[in-house]
Amino acid sequence: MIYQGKQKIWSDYQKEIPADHWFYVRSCIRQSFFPGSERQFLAISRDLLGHDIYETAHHTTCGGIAYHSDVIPQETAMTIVARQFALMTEAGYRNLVASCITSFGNYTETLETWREFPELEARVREHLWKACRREFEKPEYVAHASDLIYKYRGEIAARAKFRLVDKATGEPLRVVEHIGCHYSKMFPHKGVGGAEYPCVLSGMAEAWGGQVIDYPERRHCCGFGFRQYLVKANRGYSLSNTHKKFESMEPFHPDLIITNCPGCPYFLDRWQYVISEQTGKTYGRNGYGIPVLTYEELAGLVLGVDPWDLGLQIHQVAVEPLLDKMGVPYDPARKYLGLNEKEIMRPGLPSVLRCC
Amino acid sequence: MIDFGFNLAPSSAVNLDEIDLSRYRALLRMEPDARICMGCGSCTATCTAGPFSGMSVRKVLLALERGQHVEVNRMLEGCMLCGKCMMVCPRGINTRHLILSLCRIKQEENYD
Amino acid sequence: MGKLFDELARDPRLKEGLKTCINCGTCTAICPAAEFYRYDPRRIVDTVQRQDDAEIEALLKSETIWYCGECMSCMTRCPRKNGAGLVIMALRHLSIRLGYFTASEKGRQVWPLSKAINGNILGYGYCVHPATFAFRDHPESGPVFEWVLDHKEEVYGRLGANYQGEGPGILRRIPQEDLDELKAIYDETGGTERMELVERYSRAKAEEMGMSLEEYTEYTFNHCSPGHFNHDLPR
Amino acid sequence: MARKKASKKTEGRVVVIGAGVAGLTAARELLALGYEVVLLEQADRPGGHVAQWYKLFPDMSPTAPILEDLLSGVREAKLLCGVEIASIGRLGDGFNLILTSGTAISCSAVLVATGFRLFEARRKEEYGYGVYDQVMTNQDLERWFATGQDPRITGRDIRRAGFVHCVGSRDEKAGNTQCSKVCCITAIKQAIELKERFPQAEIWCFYMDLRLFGKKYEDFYIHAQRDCGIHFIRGRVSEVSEAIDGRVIVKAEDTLSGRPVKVSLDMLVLMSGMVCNPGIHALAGSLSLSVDADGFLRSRDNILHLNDSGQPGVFYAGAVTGPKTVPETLAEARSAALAIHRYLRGL
Repeated sequence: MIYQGKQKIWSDYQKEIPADHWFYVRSCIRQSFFPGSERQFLAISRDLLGHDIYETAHHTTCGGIAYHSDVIPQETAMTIVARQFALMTEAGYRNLVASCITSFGNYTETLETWREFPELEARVREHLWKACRREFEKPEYVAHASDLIYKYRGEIAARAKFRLVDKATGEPLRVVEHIGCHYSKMFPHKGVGGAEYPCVLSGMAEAWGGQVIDYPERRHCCGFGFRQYLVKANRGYSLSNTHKKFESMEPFHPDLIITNCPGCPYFLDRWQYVISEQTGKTYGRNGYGIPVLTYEELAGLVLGVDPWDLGLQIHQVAVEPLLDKMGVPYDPARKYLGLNEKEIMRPGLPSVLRCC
Repeated sequence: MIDFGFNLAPSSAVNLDEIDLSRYRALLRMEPDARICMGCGSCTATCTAGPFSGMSVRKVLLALERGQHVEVNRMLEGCMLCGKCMMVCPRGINTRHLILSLCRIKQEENYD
Repeated sequence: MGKLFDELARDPRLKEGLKTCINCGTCTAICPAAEFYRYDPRRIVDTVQRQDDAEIEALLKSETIWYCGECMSCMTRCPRKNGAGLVIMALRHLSIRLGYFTASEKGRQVWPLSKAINGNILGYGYCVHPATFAFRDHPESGPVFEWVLDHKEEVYGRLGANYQGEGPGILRRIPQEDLDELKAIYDETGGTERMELVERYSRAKAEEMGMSLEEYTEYTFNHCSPGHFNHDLPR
Repeated sequence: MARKKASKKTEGRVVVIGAGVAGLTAARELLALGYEVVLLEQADRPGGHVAQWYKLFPDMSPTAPILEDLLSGVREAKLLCGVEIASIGRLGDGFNLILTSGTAISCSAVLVATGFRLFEARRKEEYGYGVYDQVMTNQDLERWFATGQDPRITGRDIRRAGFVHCVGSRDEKAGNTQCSKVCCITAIKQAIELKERFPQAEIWCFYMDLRLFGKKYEDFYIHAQRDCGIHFIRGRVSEVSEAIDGRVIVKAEDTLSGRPVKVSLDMLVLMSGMVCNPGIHALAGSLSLSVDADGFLRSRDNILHLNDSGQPGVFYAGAVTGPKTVPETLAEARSAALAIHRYLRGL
């Protein structure tokens, strides 16, 4: 591997990302499965770094999952997107940051399609006016939330309480990055570092002390495939694609996986559980899995946020081996407590995958 | 075991690192011309049996080179050895002889 | 040029996704679906570009157009700037519009998808929501998530969510006026019409298959016949 | 009988831009026709791409004697290497050039023989040139044939190798939609040579179409198949990655069977195509030469007037107008000399 070669490619795909004044839109999947990540995004950008990130109660889904599951027409999806733009315009913002990669791709695809087919934009404007009596300006900048954390990575590193380093050996942790397909595969210039060697996540991992692994199936999809997961009969597709990735990364012994897509961390986490149940195989050491984190969760750990406030307890793969390596303190007794430290039951244990 | 309602699926990708080429090599020793097929499909187009049996000399050679022996055997059974393919091959491969050699290899190794 | 092709050609996604294909196979080589399903995007694009109506109709009624995961990995690599995934989206759109989707097992899954996702969007403002995420349908979500679902208010609350609350925040209740706007968008842009069309054709198909709509929903969601995946590939 | 040297009455001075095989050949013919020739070369030695090549198809001719022969024919020309043109413009019936060194040259006709540049393989990011250690280009391999020096090969036992055709050719994304014409046969030539050096090696060529149009090319192809056992897979490589042992993994579709294939290789050679020399566009601007959609210069037409730029006194030879083989380039260079002769004679 020639690291300088990658740097040269990265320099071709630098994306302009304003630091401040963003209109924030949430993610269907991340709210449900990684709520702590969205909380952490705002905690870092607003509270820690003092940036202006605005959220309105009135925004909704972008319709991306429905669009890619082919259950709404393109114009419906575009008009939902246009409504988000209208809310942004009404709030006085020009930059839109999406928590979700599918959304980011959906916003980008919509804008690019309108550029090619202006008549479609005109029709969507008409639809939005008729349906909602709203008008909009197109955003000046569209970013994914990981673009912002990438931009802030140095500031986060400067405030780091922990680093991605094995405390016992002093060696950097081995990090696998997994980029959501719709981040830059459709429009390589819209992503930091392009489509083949994106550096949005590897940049964070390196800034925080980790060593990024480039394994053969790095670029392969996690296998969400929208209808291929949402319909139970199709899930073999999703499972098999993740399995292929794990088989490929296994010889590199990664300490953790970092992701920027809503679905990917769910699949890379849960399919490890299913693979262990079906085949008896686990990919971490001592019967554990490989922890899969969102970039905000990782940033939170680096900044010293309590792992259970980040929501790491709602991953199926145990994160404790990673916390131990980094030297992050945690209280096992608090892991599965409810609101206000209330005692609630503990989850059951899988039969193969080792959990804490 | 939990029934999730779905399973791992096998990959369709042919991994050239893992395929068994012993049979292909055995054929090459008898029929060096097997190598010079350029995949034009003339043999398949003229084959009398092909439309009914799925036989195709082009595909037999390709399957052999990709290590797909069950497929090769299946197609071989569909050949009537009429030799029409031999007449149309632009590279002059003696396809009939080639098929016979392949059948001999198959017989000797008793592949199923 | 056939009528079905003309219909397809009107879709912006076809215009973007298919200029001229040279059958090089770059798309299939890295396609996640081509690896595990009996699927070859190159052949689909080639069939479409041949513009033969009979072949396109067969495609619209086939299983194969439903195998794509719309990851769009094909778009990155195509040397002709095509997007097989976009061609698939245009084909699926037409297959649904013409009611051909019920002709295939994978096509029939449009019904449970439409019901669940559109139900979530119009009811909760999001495509996915814990309130409708049933562990029974998602055993793979694991014992930890089963525990989350059993203690939604507690767990989401601890993680800073505004679960079903007023104002902004994670998993807030979307105000009714906003849900009304989404419904108005659906009505205006053909979303509602699409849902009704999918339901109409699916009801008819359920009847033909001798099932109630509930049984049909359950069946199309769960049932996978042999032959879709690569279990019987040439060896 | 020694050919009588044309009388030294200077019938005009011709500036030949580019001292690759096109420029050298044309210069030789122009000298024979009695013209004074000034050969300008940007690099510090003449010979262009051929000087960096080891052997040429279809006869596996070593390049050194060919170049020697070409150079021996231009001893009477004024050869200026390591020079660049600062400006060029018309002056009366002829032209005036000023080099960056300050030297001014006037002439009656200009022959543009600036050739091509190899496509920058790094730009096909998915193939990992400059990122994955064992990925190289056709030019790198040719240099290894000539010098035996390349860390990717030297001291290794190459057991498995691959060639990727059409790298930066027939590729809209790479900005080059045209076929580079010589890569198919070059890949076969290099595969055969590699097989000669490593007789145990398994070699795969990944192609979209095999365009083997020239004399003896088909023989080469059959030789590669029958005698060298080189495998040909019809499918464009989609992705290259690196395994933990440093080998490269190549993925393509075997389009003849409709199945994805993958293979691990000790080395992978990218057949970089030809693109127009980018420096030519400034010159084209100064002389009002038209540039084609493919970035190469446009001849007056592509049948009768290949050498004719459409601008009086400005002529073309070789790959400046598009990808060419060496014999085609040489033939074009000779015909360019005649075209210049006719022009200067007012024929």
